[in-house]
Amino acid sequence: MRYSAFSIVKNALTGNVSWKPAWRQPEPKPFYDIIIVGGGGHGLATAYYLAKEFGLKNIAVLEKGYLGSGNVGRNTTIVRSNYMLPGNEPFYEFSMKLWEGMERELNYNAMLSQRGIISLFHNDGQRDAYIRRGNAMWMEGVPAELLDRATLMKMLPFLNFDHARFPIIGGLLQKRAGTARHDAVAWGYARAADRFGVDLIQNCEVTGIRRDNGVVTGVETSRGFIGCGKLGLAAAGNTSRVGQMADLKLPIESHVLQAFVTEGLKPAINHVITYGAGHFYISQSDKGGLVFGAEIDGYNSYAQRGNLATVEHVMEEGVTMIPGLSRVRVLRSWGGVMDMSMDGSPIISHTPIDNLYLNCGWCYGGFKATPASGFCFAHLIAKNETHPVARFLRLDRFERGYPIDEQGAGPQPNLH
Amino acid sequence: MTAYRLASGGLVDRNAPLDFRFDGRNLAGFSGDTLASALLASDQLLVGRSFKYHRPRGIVTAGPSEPNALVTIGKGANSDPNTKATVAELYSGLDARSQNRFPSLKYDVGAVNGLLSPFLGAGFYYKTFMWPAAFWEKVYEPIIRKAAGLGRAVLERDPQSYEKCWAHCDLLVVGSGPAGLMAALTAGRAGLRVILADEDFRLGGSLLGETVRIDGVYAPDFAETALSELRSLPNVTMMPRTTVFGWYDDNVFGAVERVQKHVALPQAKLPVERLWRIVAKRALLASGAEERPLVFGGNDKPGVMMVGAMRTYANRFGVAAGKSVAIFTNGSAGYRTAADLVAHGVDIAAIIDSRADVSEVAPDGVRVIRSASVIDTKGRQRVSGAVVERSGFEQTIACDAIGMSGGWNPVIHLACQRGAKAVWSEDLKTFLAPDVGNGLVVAGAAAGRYSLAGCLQDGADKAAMIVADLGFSASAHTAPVVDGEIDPSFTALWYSPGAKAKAFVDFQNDVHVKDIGLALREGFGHVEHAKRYTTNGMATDQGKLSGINATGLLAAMQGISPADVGTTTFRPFYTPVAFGAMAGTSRDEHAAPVRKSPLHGWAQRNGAVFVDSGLWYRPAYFTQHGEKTWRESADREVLNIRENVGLCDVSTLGKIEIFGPDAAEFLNRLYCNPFLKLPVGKARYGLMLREDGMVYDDGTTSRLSPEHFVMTTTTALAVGVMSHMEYCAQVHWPDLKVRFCSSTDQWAQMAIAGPKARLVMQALVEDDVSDAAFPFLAAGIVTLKGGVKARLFRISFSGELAYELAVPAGLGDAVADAIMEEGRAHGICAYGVEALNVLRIEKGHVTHAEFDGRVTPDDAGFGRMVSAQKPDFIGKRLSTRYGLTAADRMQMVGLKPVEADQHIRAGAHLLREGAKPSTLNDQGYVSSACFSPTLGHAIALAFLKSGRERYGERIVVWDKLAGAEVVAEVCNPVFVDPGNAKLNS
Amino acid sequence: MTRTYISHHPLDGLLPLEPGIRAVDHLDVPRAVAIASVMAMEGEEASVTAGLAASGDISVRFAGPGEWLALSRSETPDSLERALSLLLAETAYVFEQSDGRVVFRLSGPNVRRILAKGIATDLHPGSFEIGTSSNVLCGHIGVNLARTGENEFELIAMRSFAVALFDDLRVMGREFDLSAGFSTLG
Amino acid sequence: MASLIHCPHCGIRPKEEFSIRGDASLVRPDPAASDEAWNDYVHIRSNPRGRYHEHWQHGAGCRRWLVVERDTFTHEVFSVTDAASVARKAGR
Repeated sequence: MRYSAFSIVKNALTGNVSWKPAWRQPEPKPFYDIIIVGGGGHGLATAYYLAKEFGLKNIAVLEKGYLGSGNVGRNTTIVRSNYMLPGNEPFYEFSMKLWEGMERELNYNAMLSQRGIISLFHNDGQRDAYIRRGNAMWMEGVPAELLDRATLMKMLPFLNFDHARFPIIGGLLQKRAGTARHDAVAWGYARAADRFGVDLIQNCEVTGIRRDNGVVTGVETSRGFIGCGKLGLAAAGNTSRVGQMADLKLPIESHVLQAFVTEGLKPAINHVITYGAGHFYISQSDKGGLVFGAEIDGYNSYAQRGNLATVEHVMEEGVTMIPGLSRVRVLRSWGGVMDMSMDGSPIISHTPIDNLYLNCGWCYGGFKATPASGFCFAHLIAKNETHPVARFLRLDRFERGYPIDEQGAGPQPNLH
Repeated sequence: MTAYRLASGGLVDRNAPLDFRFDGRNLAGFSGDTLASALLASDQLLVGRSFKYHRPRGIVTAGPSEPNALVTIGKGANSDPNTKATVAELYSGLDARSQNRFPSLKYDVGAVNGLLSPFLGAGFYYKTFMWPAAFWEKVYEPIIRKAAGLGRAVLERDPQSYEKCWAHCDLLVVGSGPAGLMAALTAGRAGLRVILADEDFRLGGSLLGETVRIDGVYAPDFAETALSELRSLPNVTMMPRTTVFGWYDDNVFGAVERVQKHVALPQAKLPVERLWRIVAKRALLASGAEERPLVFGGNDKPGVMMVGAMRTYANRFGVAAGKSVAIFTNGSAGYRTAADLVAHGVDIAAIIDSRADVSEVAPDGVRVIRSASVIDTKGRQRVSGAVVERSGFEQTIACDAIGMSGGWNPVIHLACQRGAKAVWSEDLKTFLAPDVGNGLVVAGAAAGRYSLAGCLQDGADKAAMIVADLGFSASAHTAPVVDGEIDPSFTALWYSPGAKAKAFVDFQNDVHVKDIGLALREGFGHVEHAKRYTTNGMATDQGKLSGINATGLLAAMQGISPADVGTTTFRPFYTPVAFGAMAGTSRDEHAAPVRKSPLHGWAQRNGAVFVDSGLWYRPAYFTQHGEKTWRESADREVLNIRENVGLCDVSTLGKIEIFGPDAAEFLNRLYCNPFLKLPVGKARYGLMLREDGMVYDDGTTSRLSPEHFVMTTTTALAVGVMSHMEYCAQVHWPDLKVRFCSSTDQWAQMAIAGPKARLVMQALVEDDVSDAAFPFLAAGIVTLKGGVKARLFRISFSGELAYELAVPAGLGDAVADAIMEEGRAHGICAYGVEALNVLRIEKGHVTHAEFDGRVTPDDAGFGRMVSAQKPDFIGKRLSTRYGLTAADRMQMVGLKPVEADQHIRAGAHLLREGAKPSTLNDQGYVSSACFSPTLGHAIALAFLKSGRERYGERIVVWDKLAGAEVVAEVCNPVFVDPGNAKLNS
Repeated sequence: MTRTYISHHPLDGLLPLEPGIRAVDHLDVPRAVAIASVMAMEGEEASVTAGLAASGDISVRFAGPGEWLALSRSETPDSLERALSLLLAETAYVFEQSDGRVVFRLSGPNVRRILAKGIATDLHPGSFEIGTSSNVLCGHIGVNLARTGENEFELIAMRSFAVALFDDLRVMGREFDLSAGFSTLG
Repeated sequence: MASLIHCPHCGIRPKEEFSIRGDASLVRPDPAASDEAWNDYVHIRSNPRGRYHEHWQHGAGCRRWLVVERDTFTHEVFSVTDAASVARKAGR
């Protein structure tokens, strides 16, 4: 059923009883040409593009829980392409462009809202780094603007200009950045993939990867063995566990990142704003909740919950950046398990096993990458060759000495 | 009039009237009221508007699960939006305003959404607003955003203060109702350190609204007796107004104490809220049970209320919810409330019972309609009747309030915050907390023990177990005897069929039964999908009332057990917590501690303008008379140092003392260049790599004796380097005999640089500091004239003849003053980090602007420093990776504009002349840039692909952000004194 | 020319030179305490512990395994360093830190409640006995904390943090009208 | 674990006093070890869901590096040991 204003009116007048399921609930078939492990945003997008862009059929997505139950359903919904390094920026800009056409393509409103991201800086060194980054964006054709303090005082008068421990001296603005309704992205891709015949199989946990003569022949699952011609892993925080089933050696640690939402408030903050003297960032959703977060908790964890010290630290930074947040009440905190890579950048790559493909290392920034991740991973699986914008995101870049280290923090995941 | 204050009764102090305002109206209540009870007593039934349809809403509960009665309390920067009137303690002068309405609560234009509701069903927005593309952000989204949210955040600086505190106890009891009180008493009497926390301003929990007798006394009096005993125990701490919002690892609980939220004028010396981190050996969750709403047509009108809330308002606050009350129940609770209301003189219009077999006895003369349900309610902004259906026959019962009771849900939120899944109990028709280990034990109604006697007993028993577990002994006790209790049973009723109006599940978010059905129909039947698709349970009450009914409905609609549907995930916070409380005193200038150099005072006296540098403040430049810009000051300072001499505070650089017979070996492994044979009395520049071969930090290290070195680090990485060294020593090489001690704070360290530096130094120092006696890279202990021992180093960041002098920090000010005095004749000036930065760029010296974590020693021109001989050092092996040695790596070069008056900015990128800007064509970037007063034009350090082969090439410095393109010549990065003549003079 | 250099305390100008009104809870700041870091050589931890214990009027604070701060109110920085170097020759490295550290003494009936606003460690007398010392975090600032009496604690902070810690302690103590002044004992 | 660590030298302390550096089961290879061994040491992580050894430094306390043995899913801590003593036992 195609969604439109007409379909809404028509259904409303007939009691809304004719809406059809957004996707089928198929039983797994014995064999698929391609299986994608992980029914989150990236896995669903991969399946969609495999079918839509590369015309492939007989595809399944296996999800151990419900669709979108991983990080696509618990993030801070930010979409941006303001990266500095040539290994990243073209990829994220490709993603940004896909975002801009995604909703009509999927016939699903994911409420992409290009309200702009402002990254604040607080000293000359940070300013220089942001200038470098802004110019790197322009090199890729991505508009960026440097805002001075006076401009910020007009645009964001609620920031702490008078009593800041670390004064705000300016900011880098990417106007096309913004937010999207995270669950809807997963649902939109799921529905669109389903319409192309992709089997979305929920409650189907992969427990083993069967190999024969060095190639993958299928997966053991909680719903039995399912054979496949090619296998793509898009398991985010569980990448290491799934990878281990194929003896992959991975540069990944799983870390917990907390995020928060406040009670619903009348709109007051129109941009995504990031704090340069810490990791805090905030935006306001279309429902009115202020959505915010900061750094990872710092230790390896598979628990989707965080610690109080980090919660306090995040809110200290919040009040320091925007003093008027002091009386805003925080409704809920949650934790997602991040697949932190050793350089803070993602991996879309071949593996040592010919028909096994890997998509991981999204750290705390996987949401914005969803469309490009799916597209490039589909490209890799379908054509067995890397998409040009993802050509640096190789698994072997670490041993070859080509890290993509935006933070310059080195091979220690909790510093990225 | 509907609701009113009863003539007598309740725990409010009728001798202490309090004035307050609601939407500009002056009203009055009593001390002991909540805002909700006072509003109700003033017959203010309409208190808010719902989120989506702007429906008129009234008070539903008497506690923290309230979905409707949200108001903004306070004015301007003191306003608290979305405050639940049901937990807001009334105080004189309280000023409350309703929310989400325009122009007024009574006439709200947003209510038109209700008419459009068929089009605005669950998830409607995902299906539309996509055409035309530009319309979402320009038209649709602004409309949606305008409708967003409930209260308004003013985003002004909060004038009040907050703080944080730690507490430790053997047993934390959460909740001071019957179970909690008995637990605290049992543990307190046994000598445990007990904390009893309750979100209410008055301790006693449900006992405060009870009418039964316990051990022969009225329940509230029983509570008071227990509380006074607890108050007399020195090992028991009582924490009223304290909400335990989170259970974290290792039995640490987060709690917020509302210290001064109930006063009009807070005292300055106390915070308004205080965050507690409670470290509890054990905890007992006695949070009681929440009454479950019934889902029936028209169940959201003002005047429809939980029967338990009606009972609380009557018994505890002396307020009747209506004059003629209809009660819709599926269990005994409705009868208990009916009895209490009748005792208070309230008329019961009818009891509508969904069950056929009923053992409860209604009060005399009250009509009971069995096997019946309410299918609609009459009235607009207050309820005027209930439409009751029984066996296909409808009748309207006139009433001015409807009490509803759908049974009980134990409040298990905290117990399920750490991953435990709630377990369905078929017996109790509700979800219970599973066993979550002995750190947290659930007791009383929170554990499904609904009878008062059961709660009292359970609290005492479970505390006694904990007492014994912790090695204390509990004294024997007999359980209190309860008179007149009723059996708290009910029959689950997820949905009252035949609704003739919307039957709401989530009141605040306007989710009704059909929305849940639609979600299921569209494939969003998983409880998490249903929540996310319909927004059920996502409002400020986080589904405290709606969650269980959504689960029940999803189960009923699919013909499965609620056990197979489960609940959504419980996460902190149990109730919302203000940013302010979580931030405590760490805000504004106190967001991070300030570190002050021992020369801070000296710098201030000399006109310094400071800049923050990590936690430190450092002088950026020193203003002299007539200077209007930082450039004027910095240029003067630079020229003066090149020509005369200057003094700079370098105390903030990290200093680490290294002791031990293996100190030299340790440094040799730590640095990429050799240190084993550094002679005593010598300093050496050292480059420290990360294990991946990239530069980590640099600095000089001096050997003061065979087994004693002192290392300097950059200001930024002082803490990190120390930690890295400890890691290497303790984890990699525990066999090395070496000890470290940070001495950053011990020394006031000063750089004295410039051609006349020696003249100044010699005037102060007894020892010979001539080039022969104290050449470049000399290091040692000297004596200042007057007898002070100091450390002296012949090192230079500026490229000039320079010394660094370190004296005990307390003497720093005095020594710096003396240097300025001795230097006056030689034209000395104080200089700051701006001048220092220019001086080092002129000399081609690097900082973290160059060493940004992606740079190898060779990239920065230090390739030859890296020892090929040493068998091992941190970073050696991975330095040889292909990518780190590739010929096209970016290498550090100098840049000077071809036209001398042109400006270069750090962060600009580099392009070949004529090349089109693109990521592929990007040749590198400018890491540092300045105007060189020495040379009279701009200079820059940059990283350029294969840069060292490209000296003399013209390159475009591309700064699109500034709209600037400058042609520059690539050159050697050392602009001043490449032969080091000045350095060695 | 021979010069005399006058030493400054980091709280000079923030605290009155003359003692003012002393509340029941008081923050006392001695102007000069001789302090040295003592680091045991490999295998000498026990003998250093014993040596320090026998040293008479030198107070010893635990900093880490084999590492201590030694304090003296009677010795000068130089004499303390000399005394320790003699006492611990061949068993420990001694580094004089008197200018690098600042001592704060808190006393009064509410000190535990004041310290609980910054320090996570359980200071119940049963858990943190008189004579106990340890490095802890007070708010965001690292200090060495010692219990010197039932209701008396000493905090030793790095000099650069002294003003920040002083500000924090004042805020922590305002509920109890904490007074503060330089030590009258020196 | 995420709230409190029982430091073997200082007692029970809050997380805020510590910094964390990752997998403690990795041992820095011999200088002569293979490229693969070195790459594995610096870049490859077993990242188990379950029992795990992790390096924590008690930076605001005794400044010792500790090996915290814990569960990455339940956050239960099994042991906390001084890293140098672990290293010595392992013959480093």
